[in-house]
Amino acid sequence: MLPQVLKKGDLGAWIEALGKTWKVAAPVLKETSVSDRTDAKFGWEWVVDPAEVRLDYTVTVLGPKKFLWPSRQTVLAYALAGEPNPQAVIEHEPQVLLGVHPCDITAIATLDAAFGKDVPDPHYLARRKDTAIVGLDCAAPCDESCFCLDMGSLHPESGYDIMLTPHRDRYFVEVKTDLGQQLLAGARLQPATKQDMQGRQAFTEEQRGNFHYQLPCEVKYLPEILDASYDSLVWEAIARRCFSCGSCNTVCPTCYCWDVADQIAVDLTKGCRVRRYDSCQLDPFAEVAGGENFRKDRSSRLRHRMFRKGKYILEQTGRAGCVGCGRCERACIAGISIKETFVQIAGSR
Amino acid sequence: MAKPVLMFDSLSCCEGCGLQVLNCETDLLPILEKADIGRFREASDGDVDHYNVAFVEGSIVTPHDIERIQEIRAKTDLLVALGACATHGGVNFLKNFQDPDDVAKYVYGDKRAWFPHVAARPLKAEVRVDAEIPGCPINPREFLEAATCLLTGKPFKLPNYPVCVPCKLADNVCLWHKGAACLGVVTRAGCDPYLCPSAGHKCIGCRGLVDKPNTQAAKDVMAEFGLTVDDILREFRLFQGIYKEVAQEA
Amino acid sequence: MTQVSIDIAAGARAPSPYVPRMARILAAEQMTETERFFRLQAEGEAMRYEPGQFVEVMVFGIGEAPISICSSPTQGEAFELSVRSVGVVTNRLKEFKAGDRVGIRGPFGNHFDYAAMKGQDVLFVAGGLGLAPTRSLIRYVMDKRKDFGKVTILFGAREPKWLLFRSEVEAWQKRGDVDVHVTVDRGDASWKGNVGVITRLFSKVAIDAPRTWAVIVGPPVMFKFAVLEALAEGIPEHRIICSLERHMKCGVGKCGHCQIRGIYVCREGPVFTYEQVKRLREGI
Amino acid sequence: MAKASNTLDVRVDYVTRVEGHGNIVARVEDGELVECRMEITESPRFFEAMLRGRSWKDTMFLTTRICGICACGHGTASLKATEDAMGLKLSEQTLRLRKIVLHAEQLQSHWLHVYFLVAPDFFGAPSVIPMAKTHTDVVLRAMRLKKLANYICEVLVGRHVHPITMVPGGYMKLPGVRTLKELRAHIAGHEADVWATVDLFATLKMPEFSRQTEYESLRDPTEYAFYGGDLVTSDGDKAAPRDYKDIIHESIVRHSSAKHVKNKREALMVGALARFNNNHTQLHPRAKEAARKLGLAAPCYNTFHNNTAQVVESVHCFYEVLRLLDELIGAGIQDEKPPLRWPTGKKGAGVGLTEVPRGTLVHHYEYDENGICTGANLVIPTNQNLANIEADFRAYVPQLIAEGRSQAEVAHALEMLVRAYDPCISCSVHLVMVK
Ligand SMILES: Cc1cc2nc3c(=O)[nH]c(=O)nc-3n(C[C@H](O)[C@H](O)[C@H](O)COP(=O)(O)OP(=O)(O)OC[C@H]3O[C@@H](n4cnc5c(N)ncnc54)[C@H](O)[C@@H]3O)c2cc1C
Ligand code: SF4
Ligand code: SF4
Ligand code: SF4
Repeated sequence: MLPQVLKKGDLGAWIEALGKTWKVAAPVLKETSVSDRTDAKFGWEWVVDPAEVRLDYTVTVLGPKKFLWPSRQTVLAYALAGEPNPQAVIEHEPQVLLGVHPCDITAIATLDAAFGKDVPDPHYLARRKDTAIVGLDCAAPCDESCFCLDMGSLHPESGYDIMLTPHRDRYFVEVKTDLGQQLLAGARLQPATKQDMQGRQAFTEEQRGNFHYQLPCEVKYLPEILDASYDSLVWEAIARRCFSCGSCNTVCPTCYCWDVADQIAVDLTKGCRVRRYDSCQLDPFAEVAGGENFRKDRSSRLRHRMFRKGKYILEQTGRAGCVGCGRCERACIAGISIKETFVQIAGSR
Repeated sequence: MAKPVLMFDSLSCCEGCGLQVLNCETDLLPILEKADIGRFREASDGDVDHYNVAFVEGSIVTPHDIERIQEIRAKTDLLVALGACATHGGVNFLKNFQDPDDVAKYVYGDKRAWFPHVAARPLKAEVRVDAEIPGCPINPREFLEAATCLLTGKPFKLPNYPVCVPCKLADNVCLWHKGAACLGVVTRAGCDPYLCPSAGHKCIGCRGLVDKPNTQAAKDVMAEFGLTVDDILREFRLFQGIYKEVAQEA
Repeated sequence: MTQVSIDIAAGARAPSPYVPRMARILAAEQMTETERFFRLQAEGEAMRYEPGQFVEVMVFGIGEAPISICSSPTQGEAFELSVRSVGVVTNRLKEFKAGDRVGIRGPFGNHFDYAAMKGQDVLFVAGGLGLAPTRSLIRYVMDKRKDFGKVTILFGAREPKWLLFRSEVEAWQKRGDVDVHVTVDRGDASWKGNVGVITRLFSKVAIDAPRTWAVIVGPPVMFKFAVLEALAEGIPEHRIICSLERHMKCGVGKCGHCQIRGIYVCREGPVFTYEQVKRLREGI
Repeated sequence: MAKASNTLDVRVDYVTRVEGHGNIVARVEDGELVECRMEITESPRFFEAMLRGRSWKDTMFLTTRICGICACGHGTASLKATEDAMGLKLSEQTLRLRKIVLHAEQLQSHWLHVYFLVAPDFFGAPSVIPMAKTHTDVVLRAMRLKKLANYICEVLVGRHVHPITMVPGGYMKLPGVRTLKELRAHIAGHEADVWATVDLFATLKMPEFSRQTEYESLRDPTEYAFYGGDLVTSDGDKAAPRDYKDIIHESIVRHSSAKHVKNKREALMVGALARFNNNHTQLHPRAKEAARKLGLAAPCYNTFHNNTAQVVESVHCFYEVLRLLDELIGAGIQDEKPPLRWPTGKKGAGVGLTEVPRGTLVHHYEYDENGICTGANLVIPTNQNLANIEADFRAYVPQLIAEGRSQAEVAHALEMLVRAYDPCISCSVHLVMVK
């Protein structure tokens, strides 16, 4: 297919058109929170008015993961009076995630692998199957917390249907899949001119100039480096400040551990089973009856998180459990940084 | 099967928790079908001799309160403490940090002898309490959950993680990054979806401490953010004066 | 570290692994103050399982708990559980009687490698509730007794009143083709048997280390010392077998609770060799 | 009707369907009223003492805990006092938001009172609970309305019981215009319910009783006063907020728990009826229409009509909320930040007066130069009414006896009278308790 561009001014009309078939989620400016002196003023929301969509966004607290993996999901419904008749609850509707940064695209691919491997989880996968992803390339790192280049997530090869590359007043549109082609039906695309092609090239060069490696080693060596650090005192030292508040897990785009709870309706005739985010940093996470807790020290929990991100998930799925988005560091009051931790253990070897 | 008999009453408090029960609105109706209300003074006339579950809000601050909670305990199978006043002493606990005679003198002057009071305390300081719903005020959602649990004999469990979890799930930027010393890091969650940080204000700790809070880190981090011990205690004492960690310093 | 390739469309159509099917309680019996025994029959197709596997038992409206199957597939279509009341679900199960129904998911996990043990000696070391998973293999071995060499069972509990399957253990003792030793940490007036921690029983049995498999299941402290004892006897690490208990919510390697380092106990376990457990470091 | 009796001994322990704990005692011997009081048995709460040492940032978080029903009102008065001490001036936007919340609280409280606490008396039910079966539509409407009022507070200040976002000088989080538009549409959808309430109460007959007293309220030249204004009485007295003590004379009465208040007469009355009597000309036209439908005309000396005045005010507040929302939406929301620091070196007093559902509320604080509270005085509406309740008893009991009522009927009538004041006893005992 011939290269095409979309004028930024035509974005709204395209979103409007998408909205007829799909539910569209995109980054928007959050409602005014007056004492907000930080930069994280954007959030992923369902689009009500296309004019609200802000593709100039940088970071968000939660990523688009929440539309694929909501923090609370009912997975099972049953009756409490008479025959229980338990039924799976699998909810999904056609949705477009518009403006997904490369790190989040990569993170979604990790989730796909985690939920798709071995015993597939249709609750996640049905949503995933019904989801179209419109990527948005980054010309520069969002802030100093992110290290996506190191984690190999700046240039995802797949996992999106369309990739938008912003350049001046237009987006260079790369169509990756048939679904991507369908999405564009209502867009006022224009064939890319020679100038546009040059602009695309300029973007790549600009990007190359803006992103720098920050880890002293390649990701593929992380498992080994982590292994060697298992008994290091580093964990103890870092964990002294950890609150075990779970913020890091909650905001991470690749975290998917969960807890379940059965709920009884107020009229006592129905019940359901809800799963919700859990966090390996919370004290009761690995506790079993009798009070035995297999990771009762903060340091062992913190180590577990870092290992999961840098080693276990990588070994299980072939994809790193961390995409370098920097969310965990940004969310942590104690200032615990996964990037710094990796740097520290790589250096201390 | 006879319907279980519920009872609602209050000791010293603002009765906001009872109001939160009414604020469950139509969700209360199915519960009212399954249970009888033996007493709900704020909303209804009448009383009975025995209750299956008594929900009591408010702290104990007078000798008379002690008698009343003992009477209630004697009449009920299960006693549920509703709200911060009943579970942790609530804001009433603040007076315990002042000289009791001075407190009475400031308010009653030379007539203070007419008005005996004891150190403020939660229900569990005087009687056995079977379940607690913390918060100032309680969360109607949690009340409904506790009520369905009690009606079905399922144990009611409080979340054992800090407010940061629901706060992050609400997509909030942490208030610490905006310069507010939010107590959510060490406070037990369960207030969602009405949590203070979502409304732009730091958590003031009304649900008490989570199990095993990292108080060492709290001190370090708060100090880094430029807070003095005095400031920190003032923050914590509004609702958490009952904890050793909070009460002792100073 | 090759990337696993995933078929999203196929996965989206897959049946949910979280839907239980119904099982009827055929018999229920209180074994001790806190442990209750159940024999169950799955409704519809019979439960197919291997010794050492576990199921998720669901009480509707209350929740789910992973419980080892304590019977052997050689016993027929029904399967058995022994449940200790420790919390929300297990306390509620205490009230369940014959005729009641529960939800069942599974069986999950790997199983004891009885094929590898064929023709060899087996030493069972079970502490307390550890007898539950162990019993599934014991029953299997008993039912196929001639396939195995010498069989020894060491069983310990805190006090006589906490001994599980007491009459069954006595029956094993009477069989003559298995060597059974029972001990309690603290005896009582009526107790005539051994007193002392389970490792003391090792001195009572003769072990032919090169041809012995040791199956050791029990609380972490017991496990630790029983393993030392087995190693001292000369049983190699890869022939010392255990079953681990972890917090579990899904049984299919997703929820993350049972993870020990890179391993999901619910899929790659709960049965491990000591050699594996040792490498995991967080295993015990 | 039961036989007339010369001797009555009325004792109602724990008046129900009111906030807090109180008893009624009335004794008649040989046709003579010899004893008559409203006892408050609620425990003392010592808020004034507890306020000492609190930071300016959380005096409001403490004082909202005086009362769950009027948490937003206490919050407003508290913020006004703190802002007065800080010397802050509020923006039009903040004022409008504050007023909406205050109105929403009147709505919540008035609807709760007339439907849940008063209506059962007229339907002969012990509470609203059995009414769910006999008068389902009434109860469901009551719940809808109460929920609406709660919802307004939820959107604007986080929740009704103990508001979160309001702080001295402004808001920690502002709603967006989109939210306000949604809210407005949602509120407007309840108009029929508001008028159905008026129609319902137009059919209920209030007991006959009349006793003229002094009516105290705020008065604002520009609007029917809730948020602010000067303190005035129907006897023509007037005081600026900081001079509230010129009108509100507090005294400790041995037999009664909470402090009594009076001005020049033996007692005075605050609340919906007082506001109506003093400021009725400033009501929203639709509220005037409601008053006509309900047969309420100023001046009205029948205390029972406090309930009727509450219904009238609910109509006023409903339309005021809509009007204020329209103004906010029209002006757009400005990103205003409240001050996060105490003005350097500033110390001194601050007074905040506001009308809460039960009447005029006073918060008065002293702050040191670091913004730490060093002293406080609070005057609660229910306290102000206590002396008046007893004065009403003294007038009403002889009337009831003359009508030949039985002891039980007298007790019930007095309970209804107490309830008409919508007393909030939990509030009133921050000060004193009876032995
Ligand atoms: C593979 C496996 C086999 C098991 N076999 C048996 C058996 O044969 N008999 C038996 O009685 N018990 C067995 N257990 C333990 C049993 O699963 C727990 O005791 C049970 O889940 C507790 O559930 P509850 O709802 O009653 O407790 P809760 O009230 O939920 O919790 C009580 C305590 O148990 C811990 N806990 C909660 N959920 C789990 C969980 N899913 N797994 C482990 N601990 C948990 C909690 O952290 C808490 O400390 C087994 C566990 C595993 C993992
Ligand atoms: S966010 Fe920081 S303090 Fe909280 S659990 Fe994670 S590492 Fe610990
Ligand atoms: S571990 Fe931290 S940096 Fe890595 S993906 Fe998760 S949130 Fe982002
Ligand atoms: S604002 Fe408070 S509750 Fe939220 S993450 Fe920060 S510390 Fe935790």
